[in-house]
Amino acid sequence: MELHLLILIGLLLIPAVLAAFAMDLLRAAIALLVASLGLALTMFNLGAPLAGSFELSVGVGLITVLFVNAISLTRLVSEEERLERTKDHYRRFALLPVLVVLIGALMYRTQDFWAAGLEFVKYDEAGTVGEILWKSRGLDLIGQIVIIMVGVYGVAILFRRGSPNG
Amino acid sequence: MVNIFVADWIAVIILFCIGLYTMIVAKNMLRILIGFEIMTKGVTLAIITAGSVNGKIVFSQALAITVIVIEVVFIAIALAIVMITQKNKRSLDVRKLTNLKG
Amino acid sequence: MVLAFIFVPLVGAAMMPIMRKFWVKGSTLVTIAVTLFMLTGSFANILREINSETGISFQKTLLGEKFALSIDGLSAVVLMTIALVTLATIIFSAGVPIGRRSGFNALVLLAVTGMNGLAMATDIFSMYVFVEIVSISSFILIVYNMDEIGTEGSFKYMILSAVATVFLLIGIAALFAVTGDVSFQGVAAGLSSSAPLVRFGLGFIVFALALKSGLMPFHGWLPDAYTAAPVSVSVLLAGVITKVAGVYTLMRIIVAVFGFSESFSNLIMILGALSMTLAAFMALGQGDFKRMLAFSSISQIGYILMSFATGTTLGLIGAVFHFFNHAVFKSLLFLNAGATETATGARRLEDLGGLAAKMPVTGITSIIGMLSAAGIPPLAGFWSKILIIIALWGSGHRFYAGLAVFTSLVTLAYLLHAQRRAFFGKVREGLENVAEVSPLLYGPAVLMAVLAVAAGIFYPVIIRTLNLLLRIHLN
Amino acid sequence: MMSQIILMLLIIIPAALGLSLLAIRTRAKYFQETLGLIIAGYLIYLVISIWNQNVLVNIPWAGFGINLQFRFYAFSRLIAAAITVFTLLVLIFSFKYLEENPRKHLFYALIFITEAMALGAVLANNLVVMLFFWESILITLFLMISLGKEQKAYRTGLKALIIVGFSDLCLMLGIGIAGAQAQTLNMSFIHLNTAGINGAAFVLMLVGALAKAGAMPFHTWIPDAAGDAPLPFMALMPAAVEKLLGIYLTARIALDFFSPTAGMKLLIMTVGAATILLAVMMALIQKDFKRLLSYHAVSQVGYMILGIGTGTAIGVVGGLFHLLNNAIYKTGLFLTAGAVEKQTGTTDLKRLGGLRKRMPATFGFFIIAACSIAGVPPFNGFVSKELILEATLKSGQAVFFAAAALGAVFTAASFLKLGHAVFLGKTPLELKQVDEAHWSMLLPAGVLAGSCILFGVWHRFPFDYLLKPALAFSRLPGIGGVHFSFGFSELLWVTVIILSTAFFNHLLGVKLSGSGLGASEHIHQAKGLKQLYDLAEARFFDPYEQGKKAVGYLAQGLFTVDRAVDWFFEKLLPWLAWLLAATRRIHTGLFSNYLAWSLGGLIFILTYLAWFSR
Repeated sequence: MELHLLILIGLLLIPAVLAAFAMDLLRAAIALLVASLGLALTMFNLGAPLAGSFELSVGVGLITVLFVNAISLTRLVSEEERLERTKDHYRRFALLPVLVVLIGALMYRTQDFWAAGLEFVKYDEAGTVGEILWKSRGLDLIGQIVIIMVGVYGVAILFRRGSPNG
Repeated sequence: MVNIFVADWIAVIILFCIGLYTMIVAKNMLRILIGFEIMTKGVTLAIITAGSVNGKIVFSQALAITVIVIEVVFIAIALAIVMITQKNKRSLDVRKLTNLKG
Repeated sequence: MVLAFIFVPLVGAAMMPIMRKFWVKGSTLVTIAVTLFMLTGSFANILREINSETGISFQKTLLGEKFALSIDGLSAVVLMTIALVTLATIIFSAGVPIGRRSGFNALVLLAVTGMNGLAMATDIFSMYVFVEIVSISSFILIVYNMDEIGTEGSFKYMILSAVATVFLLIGIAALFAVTGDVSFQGVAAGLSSSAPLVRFGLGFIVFALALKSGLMPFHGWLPDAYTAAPVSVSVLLAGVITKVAGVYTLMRIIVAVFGFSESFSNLIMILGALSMTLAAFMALGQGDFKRMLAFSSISQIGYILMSFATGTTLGLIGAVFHFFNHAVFKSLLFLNAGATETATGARRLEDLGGLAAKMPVTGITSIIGMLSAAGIPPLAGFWSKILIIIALWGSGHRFYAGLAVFTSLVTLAYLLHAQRRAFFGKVREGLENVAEVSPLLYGPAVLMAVLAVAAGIFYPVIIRTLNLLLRIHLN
Repeated sequence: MMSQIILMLLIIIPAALGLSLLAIRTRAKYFQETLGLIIAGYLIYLVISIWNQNVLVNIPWAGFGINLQFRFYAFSRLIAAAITVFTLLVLIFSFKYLEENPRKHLFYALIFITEAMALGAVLANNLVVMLFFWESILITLFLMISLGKEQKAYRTGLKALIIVGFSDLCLMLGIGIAGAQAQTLNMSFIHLNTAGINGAAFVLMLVGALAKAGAMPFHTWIPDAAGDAPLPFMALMPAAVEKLLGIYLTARIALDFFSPTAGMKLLIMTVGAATILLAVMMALIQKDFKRLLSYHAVSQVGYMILGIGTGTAIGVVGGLFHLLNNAIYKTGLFLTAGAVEKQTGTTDLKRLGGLRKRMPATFGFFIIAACSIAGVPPFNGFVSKELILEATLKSGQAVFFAAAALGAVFTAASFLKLGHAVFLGKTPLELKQVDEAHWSMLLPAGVLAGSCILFGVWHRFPFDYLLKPALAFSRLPGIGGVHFSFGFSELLWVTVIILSTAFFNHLLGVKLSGSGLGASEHIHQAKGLKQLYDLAEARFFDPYEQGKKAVGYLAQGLFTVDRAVDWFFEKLLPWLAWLLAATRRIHTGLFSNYLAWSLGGLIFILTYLAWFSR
């Protein structure tokens, strides 16, 4: 097994675990950023540079900005709540054995599948991502436009000024 | 023999489990969203892996890009709803979201 | 024509910010115009589907491969239902105070865009995209009043449906990995059912769509979301959104991609029977009008999916007929719940009473809705329910048929109970000054009640139409 | 072609009239009454105008074998004619009776809708079409009961709705099975045996039919409705229309659709005998005119079921004749009760008495109808009861003969008591000013009383022109040979014994208690029986406590059978409430809870697909 593969997977999984279990939300957000980085690198490794760079800009950039904003906007008011939170912090590990057992059972059940391995197929596609998006995934483009409209309207509505019923 | 795709699929499964686990045990609404983010990472990876397994990597990139756009919009709206909750209840604890029950 | 179903509401939604600047009242008129256009368009579609001689009239778009959309009989029925319920919602919402009405209309139109796209989509990934559009707009609509329960219901819905969409995507990815395509035909052609990835894919997709449609172990979000939503939104949500995003999508994916298999049928039967029976009992114990209706929705979804899972001609017709009927009578009941809530300010059944005397139109329409929901002849609900029962019996699921009969008794019980608490008996103290709501609020309810009665009386026409519409799915 | 249109008009006209009466609210005096009278009379004319034809209508409808099929033949024409006639009579009666009722237009409308649905159910030749009309009657039933006195009537209506609704669901299920087994829904072509799953269909359909007729244990709403519902409803529905429909379907099921085995016949006969005895025992001790009659309405059904259950020509002819006779004299009795109630304002036997002089015509009609139900020769009730007794005797089941004879004794005794208490004896002070009822109320009762004599003395006419052609479908041997003659056979002596027992019992009762009302008190208070009666009567207070105190298994049995349905509901409700509370508790509102359920569901789905599929 190649070393860089392990490193990439590790770069994806370890920050993810950190993001899940980190005490501080800000640290969790940063860990998520690192996981996004790992994902982007894995994508490059799989031969998907465009999606990788998109993930890099959006996942690493935009989403982290949104999260850090939200965290900093909400953490100021909840001082006593933070005390409370530290108090039962370790309760989140309570169900961990269940998780491990479930993953184990899943792996065990599907071991034949994993052992068989998957064949690597050579790329034989014509065209670039842009061409494909435009030519055969036009509906997805419209969908993206619609969903961005939903997002814009939604943010405009949810942060509207004045009374909710005004 | 464990090759790159198998490793990726296993990573997807582990990411899913971590994400779900976080969404179940977390008390802070933001951490639930982080759990969702972890799952989305897994999904994006799964699509790309699927594409490279059957040789349609370019096609799968187109799909992945759409997924990432939708994910961003989702997170933006979700964070807006979280902020409204914060404004209404001065708290982000999901255990306090129990007005509707029974 | 096909593209119009996506672009007309989209353009309507895009016009809303402009309308807000120049002509605020016009935004509702524009929305109604868009809905009416869709209604006539879907009628035209149905007529064409009936008259098409081949029986296979996949109607491709002009732009061919680029926008892979099509309308067949099933989509035509769904499109009509969407237009109908949206019309009722918009007219109703014009009568209640809503902050920034143009924005509300825009979001409704965007949700409608998503639903229309879903009804016409021909590949599983587009389905995912449209499901997300519908879901995200409905989160915003639920939290529209920005009150405490609104955020709560919306958050629960949001997170559970996020889980659902993630699982839908992983299912799609698994199918994509095996077949190398995401269009219905491509996936169906490349499917070899023995591959473990396909089984996992099926499992994940069924899970995701069961979660979206609120079947029994996955139903936690549904009553909360329905209860928390503003009155006009809950009509849309209960009438079409969950049905289209969950039930219809599941039906379409099974019909177009997987086909019926023994194990799948049994699985859906178990889940459907579970939700049908348990949700009916839970509805029996509810004190909140809207919450009771929400549990009733879960129960009815159980009926639809069980009928569908028989995989027979009659079962499919019963499922689609009940789909339509349920949209009609459930939106009617939610309209009534909204009207009583607007008029009295109370939503718990024990705070209501004797409203039939004070609000005659609402009282009568709600009786029609309840009787249709309970399956009393000659209303529409009776026919679809008896079709379902016959289909279940005929396909050998006799235990489930008995269960369905039993549940219809429980349904009658809880609906009568609610009806009696809210509308019959003596007028409750404090409600003496309640008056009938404005025509904008009861108009849609009257429309829906007329539809429920008409569909019951002209049942033979409808069932023959459905038979013609669905013939390409029937073997 | 014309006759087919007439057949459709028979259903369409009353339905349209009913619906338009619902819509029209005119102040014009007697407008609705006149219109109703004309239409009701016209319907009778329509039936007679196609009397001798066999009409078949078959309109393609919903597909899947569900067509609008109607059939007018000897049996359905008999029942249809009876329905139209009784509707007219009750309508005439209710003009005066409901004069001051603010909701009378609703009642008229419902009467006509009921008539339309009843005619549809009788004439239908397709099981699903029949079910459609059959179930619609349920709604009008509920609404008509609810028109009575405020809250209690609503509760009774709901009870009737649930009980009858349950039996209708059984019928629906039975029809589903029968249709699937016979591969057709056309009622002309369904002929099944009763083996295996067919047996279930038979029993389920029978439950539906018998419950409509009011047999045990589905009768409990009828006595309650007697107290709460408007009286014309009682005279129309439980006394006439529902019996006609229920026995019509029972006869079709037992004689046409299925060929029941001996065991099944025994089951039907047991239901019949139990209905006769238990209901008549309850009737004997009632202290209310209408309530007493309503228990008899249940009890008399038992004779018809018993007659049909024998499966012999004599029994079936007797049962059907009893159906007609019962509709005649029971409606007549209810109408006299209505006249008494209208004039005196009460139906409580304790407050009535001595009306013989005040209301002579009513008294006369009562005497004729009561003699008829008690089986006094030569009235019609005597003829049909004799036939049924003969059939049970010939079937070799002495138990059923004994039950029928005992039932006859109690019937006669209870009507001696009733007549004594209402019309004889001393007149209470407040009844001194009572006048005879209005002629429009007396006319229907008079017509019915006249028919009692007519059908008794000239029983050959209904035998030859109504019953024997009607029963041609059953293919029973010896239908044509059934005849009856007044003569000194041993069965006449049975009747003499029955009547004299009842009479001496009555004398004994009067002597013991000193009044006509108390004539049944010695039975009521008899050792062992008293507890039975107390239990059965005490259901309004607390059924379980009474049940616990019950002495002896018999008492328990009677009580449980009488109130089985009620008991079921009352016992079930706390459990249900507990269950509902529990389900509400597990919906804590915690979102992680819901997510965990969902994941449990996911694991179930995956496990199912991975391990159990294919």
